[in-house]
Amino acid sequence: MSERLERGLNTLRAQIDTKVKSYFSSCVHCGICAEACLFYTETRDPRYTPIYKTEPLHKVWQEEYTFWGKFAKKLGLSRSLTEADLANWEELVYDGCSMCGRCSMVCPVGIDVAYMIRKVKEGLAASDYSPEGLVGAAQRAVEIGSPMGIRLKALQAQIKHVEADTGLKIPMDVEGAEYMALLSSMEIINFPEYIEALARIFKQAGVSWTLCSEAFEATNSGLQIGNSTVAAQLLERVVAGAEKLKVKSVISPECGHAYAAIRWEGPNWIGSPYSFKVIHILELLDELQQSGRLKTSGKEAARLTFHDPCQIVRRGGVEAQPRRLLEPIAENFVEMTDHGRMNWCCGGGGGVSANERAEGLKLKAFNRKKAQLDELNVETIVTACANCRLVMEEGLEENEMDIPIIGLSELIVEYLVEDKE
Amino acid sequence: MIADFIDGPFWYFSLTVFTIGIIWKLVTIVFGKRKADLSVARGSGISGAIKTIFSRFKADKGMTPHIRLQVVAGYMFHLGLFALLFFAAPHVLFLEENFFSFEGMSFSWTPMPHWAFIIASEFAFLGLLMLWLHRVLNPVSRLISTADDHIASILTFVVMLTGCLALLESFNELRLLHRFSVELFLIYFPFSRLMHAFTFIPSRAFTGAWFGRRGISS
Amino acid sequence: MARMKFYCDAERCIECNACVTACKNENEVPWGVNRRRVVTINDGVPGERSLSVACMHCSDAPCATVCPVDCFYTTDDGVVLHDKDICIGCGYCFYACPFGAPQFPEDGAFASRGKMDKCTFCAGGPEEDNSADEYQKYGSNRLAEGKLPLCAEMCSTKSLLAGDANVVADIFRKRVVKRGASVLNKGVSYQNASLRASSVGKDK
Amino acid sequence: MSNRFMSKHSQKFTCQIYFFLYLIFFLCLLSPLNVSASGPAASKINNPSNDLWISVRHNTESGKVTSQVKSVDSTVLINPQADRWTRFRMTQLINYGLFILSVVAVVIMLFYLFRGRIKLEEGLSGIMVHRFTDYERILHWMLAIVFIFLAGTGLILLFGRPLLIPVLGHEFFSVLASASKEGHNLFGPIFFVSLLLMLFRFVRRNIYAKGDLTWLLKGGGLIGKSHVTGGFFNMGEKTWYWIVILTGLAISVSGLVLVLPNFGQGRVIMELSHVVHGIAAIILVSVSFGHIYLATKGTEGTLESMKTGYVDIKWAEEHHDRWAKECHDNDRLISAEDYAKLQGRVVLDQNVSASPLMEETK
Repeated sequence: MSERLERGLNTLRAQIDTKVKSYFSSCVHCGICAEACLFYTETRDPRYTPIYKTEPLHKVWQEEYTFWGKFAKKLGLSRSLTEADLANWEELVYDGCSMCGRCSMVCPVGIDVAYMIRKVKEGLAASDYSPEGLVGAAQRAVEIGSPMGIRLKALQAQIKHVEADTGLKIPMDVEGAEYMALLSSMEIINFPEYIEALARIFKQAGVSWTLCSEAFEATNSGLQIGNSTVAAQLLERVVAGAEKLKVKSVISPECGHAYAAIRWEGPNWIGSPYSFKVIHILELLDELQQSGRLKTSGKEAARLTFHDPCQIVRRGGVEAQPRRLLEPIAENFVEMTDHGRMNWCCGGGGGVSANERAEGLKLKAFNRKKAQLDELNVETIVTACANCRLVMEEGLEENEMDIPIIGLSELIVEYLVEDKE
Repeated sequence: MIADFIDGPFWYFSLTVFTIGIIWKLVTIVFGKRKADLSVARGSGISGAIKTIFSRFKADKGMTPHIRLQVVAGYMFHLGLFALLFFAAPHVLFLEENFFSFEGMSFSWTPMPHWAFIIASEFAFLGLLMLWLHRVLNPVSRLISTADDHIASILTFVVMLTGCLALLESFNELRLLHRFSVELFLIYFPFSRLMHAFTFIPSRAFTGAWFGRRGISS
Repeated sequence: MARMKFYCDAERCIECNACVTACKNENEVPWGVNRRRVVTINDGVPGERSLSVACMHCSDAPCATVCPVDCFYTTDDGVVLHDKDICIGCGYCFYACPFGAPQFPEDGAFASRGKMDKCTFCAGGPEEDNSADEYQKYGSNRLAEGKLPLCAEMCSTKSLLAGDANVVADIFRKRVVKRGASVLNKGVSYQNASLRASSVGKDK
Repeated sequence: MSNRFMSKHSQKFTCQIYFFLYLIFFLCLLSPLNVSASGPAASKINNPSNDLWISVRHNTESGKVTSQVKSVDSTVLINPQADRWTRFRMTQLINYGLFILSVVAVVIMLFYLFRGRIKLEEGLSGIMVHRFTDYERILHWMLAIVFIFLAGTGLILLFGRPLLIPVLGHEFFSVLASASKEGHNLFGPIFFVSLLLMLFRFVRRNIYAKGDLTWLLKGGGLIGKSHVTGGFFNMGEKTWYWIVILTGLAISVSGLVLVLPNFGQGRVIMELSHVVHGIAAIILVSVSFGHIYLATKGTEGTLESMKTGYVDIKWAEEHHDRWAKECHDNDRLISAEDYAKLQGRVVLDQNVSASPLMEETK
């Protein structure tokens, strides 16, 4: 057995905890999770069945922890994992899964399939079976500090523009500020409006905030590729930055997996709780609105819907906030058929969008979202994840659908009541 | 001679294997090592766990149209089987004699009337047949099913079939056949997917707790 | 070789149902099973007739013909018996018998017919004579003890006769000879009022 | 003149009609199930008690019959049907049944020997069309499995005495028979349910349409090489469907009458139900031989439709040309590669072997 495969198997072995044991001994292979997975429903290819994507881990579990598995292994009857299998599953796991976790919501025996696919990714990544796109992104993130290779200069340039537009100072490295905002590189490059939105809202609400020159990048390629050490390494920077500036809390931006990484996974990677709070921008805006510090006037007339980013809503728990925020500013807001915790993924999550090889499959999977939109015929889509936003823009363009997509914060800013001085 | 073996030693052997197997599996799962989640919880894990243990009995509304067959057949089979197992007159008698009788006094409960017994078994058979055929014919479940799944289904079917063949309760050979198949079933149980009958509770609890901490109703 | 037969003399049967009771008592038959029954025609009307019916122990028994597991056998005394260890309670004998002799203990729905039970001419079953096992399955075995079926022994009017066909036939022949006249030309008999009424008009 | 000729002609015609009516009437009298065969025989010497017994014998007595024993039919002194039923079962059902089944089996064997497997003229193309949904296939196989089980147990009960007892002996056979009876009774209702589901699911596609007749005239392509036309289902399949439904319903209903003795139905009803049950079962079983042969060994590429739900387009063109045309028109054709994907097979142009799991399932 090659050393590469060895590495993969060892990592997979290390991944098996009691949850995995319980899950695998509960699975009756009913195939219900397939119907919850947009990669299956759009391709009808059974190999995209969620639980099937965990097969490498299942195989290891079988040989290590089950009677028949050990038995067969002793007699040399069982066929252990090969590199071919790993290569095969690389395609299934990285291209054919956006980690949206919809399968975990429907499993009758309560298996958290996404949780296990995440573990499979660890194994594949350890044995270097991961798409170039993600590997490159991870390297850039480690070396340059951002998966898209954005350096501080680029950010500063964007900030200049924003300051010019708004006439507001964007605080940078302000020690003792209450909040430290993070950005995703996509926002820096594609949607600087987000920075503007933050500036104006916080100015209005009188929130003391800052950016950090050493830790402005929120995204975490380590999570996407499934390598906890890289993930931890990237997260350390955020923690260091936050502790250096002695901020009370860190604001996770409009980016799905960043929230998962910083809010939920982070402490477990670095092995200790934070000294600061982590709050999602929507949570913060909601708090401000509840406390009356964020006032809006007027309503958006356009018929609009909200696309729930999987990592923020289904697996992040920020479900009520966006709706509360939209309520005062959206005149005719409509929900998709499956919304909230059961919403369908855009198709580009979990690193799929960073993986050129998956382009075709991603667009195919987008048909699910397209179908949802078609039955609503909305004029605007609001969302809270830069990645979802990009992926959907791409998909809509591909299908010649002309529906503008806007981040929730930006929408709020449009109706923000600002007292001019 | 073979009869004595099936009624005597083999029965106790299978019962021991079954009991120890189940307990061992559950202990390793429930008391096994689990890393504590260091992130700040938004909601309570316990309540989430409890909630999910029950919430997963109902299929999600959006999903139901796509999985109607599995849901309907699944419920038919499981409910039918439980009714048979615990409320069929011969079974109640058997349980009373073998498990709930301590010196002198014995404990038992009212069995189903014969017709209910029959209807329950009709449902169980219908459901199990449908589920197994779905497993074989549906590309998804055909792909993901392992030998274990098929053995488990067929073994369960055999147990039920021999049971219904012995329905006249007058031929010892048929009773022994039923009992023997049950014993095989018991021995196979802890080493197979049949364990889901027990492990579905911890599985749901784990997932429920995970979502509960994050303030998500799953 | 003797050939056992029942004969019930309808001119004598007074529907006292003693035979039914005797049978139930002697053989401890389960509930819902009636090995013997008394049937009355035109009850209360002049000319009424009663008849005690059970298994006729046919010489060529249709029940034995149709039985899918072939559990019937005829003893040397010409008594038709069946083996409950072989019977599967399918009910075919019940369809085949013109007299409705085969009975099934029915405990509820879905053909939960137990094993068939019928009159054994008080001759038990294939088990060893008068063994507990035989009694529990088929009731008493009086024939082995040299006694006739209790129903016939009990009959107060000697209307129900049991025994060797030749003997029974002789007894009945004598009776007919005695009262036969009474039936044909309006002689004295307990029912000739009705007969006179019906036959007078015809003769004229 | 011509006029008179006409009337003569018509008279002759009416006579023929009457003759036929009489014939039918007599046939009814002769049929084994006919109840009122012969009336009470008139006795020379007037003997009321004699008349009484004659009328009792034929269940035609005027007076009412009573008994202290209250149970089904306890007041029926003599049931003349019983004898007829016995004769039917022993001399007709068993003998003719055995004969018919063996003849059908032999005929099919001979057909296979001489005609051989019906190959597709152009062979399989690998291009597939979707034909049956999962649900439809599940229904089919459920009905099939239950039917085979019921047929087996039923035939054991019917032919066991002449065929099996000599081999197995009374004790063992009675164990087998008891198991068969209980199994038969328990699976009967399942057959009924799946039959009803089958009826509702497929009835629309099985209504005879024009074009079916030509299929019949061409002998369904079994005889000769002539090309036959057919829609989604061709004439033969439709006929099989209706045989299944009709005989199946007859079997189910009569079976329920027999299996539920506790609704006070008398012996006569049960005997009649048994007759219906037997005849219908023999028909269904013997025809099913043909269906099973044709669907598996008999014709190339047919079994696929019930295994995976897809059929080869060439197969469709040869057996269901009109349906095949539809598929072409609404381009429902699926390339071999996509088909492999749909079946969860790794498409081989990726340089990876099959997964461990897929080998296990093979």
